Amino acid sequence: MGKIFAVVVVAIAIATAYFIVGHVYWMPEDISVHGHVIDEQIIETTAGAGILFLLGQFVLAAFVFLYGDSKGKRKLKAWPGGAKPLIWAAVVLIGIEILTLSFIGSKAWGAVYFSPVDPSALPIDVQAEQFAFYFRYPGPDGRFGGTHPELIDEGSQNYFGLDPANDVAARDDIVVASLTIPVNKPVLLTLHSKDVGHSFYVRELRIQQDFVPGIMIPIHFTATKTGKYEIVCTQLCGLGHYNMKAYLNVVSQDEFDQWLKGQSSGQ
Amino acid sequence: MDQASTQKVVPHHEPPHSFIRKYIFSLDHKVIGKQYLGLGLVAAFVGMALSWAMRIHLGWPDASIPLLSKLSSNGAPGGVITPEYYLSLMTMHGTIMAFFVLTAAPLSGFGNYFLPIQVGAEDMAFPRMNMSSFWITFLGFILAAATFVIPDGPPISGWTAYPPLSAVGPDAGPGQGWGQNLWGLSIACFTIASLLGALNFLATTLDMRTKGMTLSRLPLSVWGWFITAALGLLAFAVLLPCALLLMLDRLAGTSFYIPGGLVLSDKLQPHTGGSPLLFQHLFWFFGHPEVYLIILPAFGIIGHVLPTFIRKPLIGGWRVLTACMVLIAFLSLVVWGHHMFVSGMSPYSAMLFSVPTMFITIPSIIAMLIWIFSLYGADIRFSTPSLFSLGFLSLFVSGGIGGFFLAQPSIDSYLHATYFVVGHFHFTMGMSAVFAIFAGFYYWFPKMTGRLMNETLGKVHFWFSFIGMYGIFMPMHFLGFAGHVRRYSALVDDYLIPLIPTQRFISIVALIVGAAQLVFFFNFIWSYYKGKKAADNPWEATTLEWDTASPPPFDNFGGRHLTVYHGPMEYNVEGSKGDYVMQTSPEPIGEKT
Amino acid sequence: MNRISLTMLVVLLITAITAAAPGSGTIEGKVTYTGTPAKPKVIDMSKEPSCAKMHSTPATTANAVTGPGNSLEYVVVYISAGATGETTAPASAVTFDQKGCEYLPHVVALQVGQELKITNSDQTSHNVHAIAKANREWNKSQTPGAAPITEKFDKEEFIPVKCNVHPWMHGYFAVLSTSHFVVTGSDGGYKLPNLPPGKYTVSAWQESYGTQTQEITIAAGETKTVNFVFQAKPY
Amino acid sequence: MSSVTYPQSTARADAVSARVAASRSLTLKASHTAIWLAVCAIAMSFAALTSALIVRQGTGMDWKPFVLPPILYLNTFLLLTSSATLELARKQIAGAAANSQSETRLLSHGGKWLYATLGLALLFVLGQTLAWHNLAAQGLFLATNPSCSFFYVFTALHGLHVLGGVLGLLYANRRLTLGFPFATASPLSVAAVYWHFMGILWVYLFLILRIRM
Repeated sequence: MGKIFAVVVVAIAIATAYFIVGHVYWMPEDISVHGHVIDEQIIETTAGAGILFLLGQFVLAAFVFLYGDSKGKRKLKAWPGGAKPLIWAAVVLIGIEILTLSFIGSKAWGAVYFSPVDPSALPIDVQAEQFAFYFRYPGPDGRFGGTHPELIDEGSQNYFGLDPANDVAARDDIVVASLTIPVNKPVLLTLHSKDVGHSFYVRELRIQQDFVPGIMIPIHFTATKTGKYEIVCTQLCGLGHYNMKAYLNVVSQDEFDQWLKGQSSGQ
Repeated sequence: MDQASTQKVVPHHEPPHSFIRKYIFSLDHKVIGKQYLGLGLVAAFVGMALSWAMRIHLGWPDASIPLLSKLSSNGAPGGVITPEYYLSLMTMHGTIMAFFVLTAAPLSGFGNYFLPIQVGAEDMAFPRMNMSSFWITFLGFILAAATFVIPDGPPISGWTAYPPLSAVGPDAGPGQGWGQNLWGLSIACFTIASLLGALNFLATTLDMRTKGMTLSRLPLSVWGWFITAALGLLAFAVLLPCALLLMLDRLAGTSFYIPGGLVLSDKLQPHTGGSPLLFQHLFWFFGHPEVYLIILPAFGIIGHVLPTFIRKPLIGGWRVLTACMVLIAFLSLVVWGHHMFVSGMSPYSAMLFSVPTMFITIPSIIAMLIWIFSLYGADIRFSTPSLFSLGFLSLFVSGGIGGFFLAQPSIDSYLHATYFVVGHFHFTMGMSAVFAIFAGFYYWFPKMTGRLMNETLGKVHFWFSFIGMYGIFMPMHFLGFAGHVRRYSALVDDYLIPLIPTQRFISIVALIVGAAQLVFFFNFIWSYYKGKKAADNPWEATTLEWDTASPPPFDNFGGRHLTVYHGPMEYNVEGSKGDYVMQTSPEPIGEKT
Repeated sequence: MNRISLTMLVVLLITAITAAAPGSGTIEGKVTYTGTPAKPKVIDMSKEPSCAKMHSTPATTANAVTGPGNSLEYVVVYISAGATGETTAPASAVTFDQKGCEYLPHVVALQVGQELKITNSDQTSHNVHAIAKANREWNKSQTPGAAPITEKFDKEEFIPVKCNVHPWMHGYFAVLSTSHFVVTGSDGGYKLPNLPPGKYTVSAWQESYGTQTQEITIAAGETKTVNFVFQAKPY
Repeated sequence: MSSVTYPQSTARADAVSARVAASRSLTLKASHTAIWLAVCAIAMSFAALTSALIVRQGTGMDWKPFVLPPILYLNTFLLLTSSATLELARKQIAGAAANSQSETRLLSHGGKWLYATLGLALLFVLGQTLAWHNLAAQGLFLATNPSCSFFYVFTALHGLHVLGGVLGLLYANRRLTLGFPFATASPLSVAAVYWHFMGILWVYLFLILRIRM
């Protein structure tokens, strides 16, 4: 029985390692300026934790294999050295691993959250609601209109509660259901929610940030690769959670200007 | 003095005679323990059935489950699960499993039955309080189950019930009306019962120990329950006000958690200024320790069961493992923020919460090393309980590894709310705890019933479960790396559609594992009536529960007053004739702890 | 009173009633607007590709649908007072379809107690959320190919209906106690036939512009024209 | 099947009576432990609530302070006095218990102070409800403003705990009416731990509210 157990455990450990190392399932290519730091962090952690995982499973398997049922014939041996070496091993090795990971990790974290916002960043207002994202560009006047929750009327596509009748700045605001941004240009999103908690998750950007009702949360990033990507909600927000998504179109500066012109004429 | 007046002050009630007193409103900790285990088994079956429904839906989205259409014509018209009903199933799966199975069974179930016996007491310190704990818990379970029969159906806001989704009522979606109210009441009941239970456990361990049962001679299982009770006392004490404020927001129109200017279902909500993050902080202050309320009794049980089957004391005796448990319990109170890395909490506090979270791995890994290296030079006996203990070791290693990733904010910002998290916590607080429960169940069944469980069926059950768990939850880690978001009732995103076959694979394994659990149910029922008669000490163990009849008499030791001379792990002691020394045997040996 | 005179009385009554039928009047007219209505906004359905590709020309908002000659579509015209002797709802069900992530029709009118049959012709799940105040509010999901949802309403009310999964989907259930109602078509025209002679209040309801009423008396067999003109707002 | 034979009923009766003293002191020891642990748990709950108050006041822009009803000062005085009277009761009863070997009813000593304590407790609860009426008269209700919400939640929860303490005192009272040796001062000492905590807890809550208004 012990031998079977050992073999099974080893087989499972190796299979797992194959799936991870072979990237059978893996992250999509990173398209952000900050993302590579996170990727390196994940690689390092995978290496460190992976070794611990294999060691743990292999040693367990080895002991179960060696010291299986002897029907009481074998003379028992005590682990030489007792607990101290184990404790020290854990404290020193894991301590070192933890500290390095925390150190590199906080650098990666800082790269995302503590980097200053480029003043020329393109401001976009993002509203999450059950169950869609809506994006608002300031329009030609470069100013966002004020929002009034009581004016929200989805029947007429007034998702933000703008007041074009009295608020000139609101008239040329561009409201769309997919996020279009120019490549290699800093973007500043202001996240706010219309109803419940949501989250803004783009795998390729290595960004996940909750929308918290009642709070405006700014995030900024720069996309480095044109293409069409998916924005999905990762915070349980109700029955349509699984279908709460939008597309992120990263386009060249010219295409972006074209698109913007088209939109503002459409408004 | 005459006995009648004596009884007035004898706290430890007489053997009951009426059926009701014996089996229903019993004050006997053994009956109450069995009641908890029974409730746990029923709840486990319900929770498992819910997960089957979810797995079927994830693997085959338009499959029809006729039974469900009978249960809820709105939730599953024609047996096809609607998105909101999937979330209802998910919410109740989490609630029932986390509270009524994983917290109730190992702590309240085994703890009630064996803690008093293992410390040599004739009952818990407060039998009446003990009884009320169980019946309040039972009421809580009934309330949770009731959500399935009310028109709205169960809530859809997950077991974490984040406001505003959980706080604004039906405008947030189906199930957010009375479903969420009943859910709140259910949690309140469970919390109160757990607080009373914790008091009982702590007082019993501290004050009801028999002669010679010093703290250094307590079995590790008792340490597990004791530390858990202490932790629970602090954690549940915070959950109660947290839930109270939520219910006030729902029912009394206050604005503790709900900010102003929210528009749901085209209605401007009449609230101002509340803070959803406040709820998250309060909830996770309880919610993270809850994970350890589940896993620490498992640590204790494994620490108690393993030595019996390797015929060796654990390395470092009781001290090291207990110290690890204390450290883990303490650290678990200061790391709640790691559930909120991407929640809009200050990125500085994210870094602050990350470090202690990483440090929890140290005591956890020490415990694992203690267990694994105790196998060195051992003589492992492969009966079902020991197989489940070894399975626990393997599963907990695999689960713990995921912690390294999720403890780091930068990595969490990619893996947060993906299936990686689902796989991680199912390995750690889910399956590890379940394996410990099974280890304990197979180990103590002879003591509780006087009969042995069938070994062959037990081994079948183990192998299907063990391989199955990896088949279910390891792929979830992989899905996490692919960015597969959790809590999705259907996969509609372009990048998720290619992952449907993997989900289908997981579903198939899950159904097989589920079937394997039926083997356990059968083995349980069959052995209960037809199983081989068990001796008083079938495993040749040392602790007090093996020092009395199987099942133990009403006052546990038939009027004997035990005196304890040794620690709980005296196996293969030099100079002793047998290969183990009972705690109560006066045989003098070098006390090694 | 003897039996003969009784039978005669019955005969007289019957003839009177049958005589009234051909002589019943009709109210007809056209609903138009003045001023500048809001420009219909293009609906971005990119989040639901299966619906987006069902529209050769992108769908637009329907809260103020105009036609040639300033006509207004989706205006509910009904007899709000004066109509007599109609309580029983027709047995026939009114249908309301979800197609291309749009409600067909945008406004559906039905009588109190009449059955409403809701179908989903899309490849995606919708949830039908009737945000009623006088009636019971309900919210039901409908997966692709699921059986129709059937509902009834027991009070008069203009009920906004929406799909939370596709926030742009917005429509109305116009639940009326009268059996004399009609929803204007693309030409803004309407016709309320079979009205017994009498004095009536005719009401016209438009989701963005509100309700207008007019008094009118019609004699037997008479057909009168009642036009409604709404003041349109650009925003 | 049992390897241990169960004692005969008569033997058991003796065994039980022999265990009386031991069991009683055991349970009282356990009760002391339990009451202190309960105090910790309750303190934890109110710590959570007060931190919630601080966070809520800090995050929301809608916090409107109001003048605390002056009767609260009187209530505070009542509750603290009740702690004092309870101590007087305990002193006399403990003294009586120490040197009473007869069937004396311990309650006859210092019972009046115990009743005084109960009376003050009920007056306190009444006073708290008067404070609520006072606020309601100003149009301040549970949901009017977060400040009111927290006021009502604090006072209501604390009031419930005080009523729980009243039940505890009544139980101790009943035990004291038993004759020696079953009557002891100990249940009262257990109740007292909780009772003094109720006083301290109220002072803490009152200060928090005072500072935050």
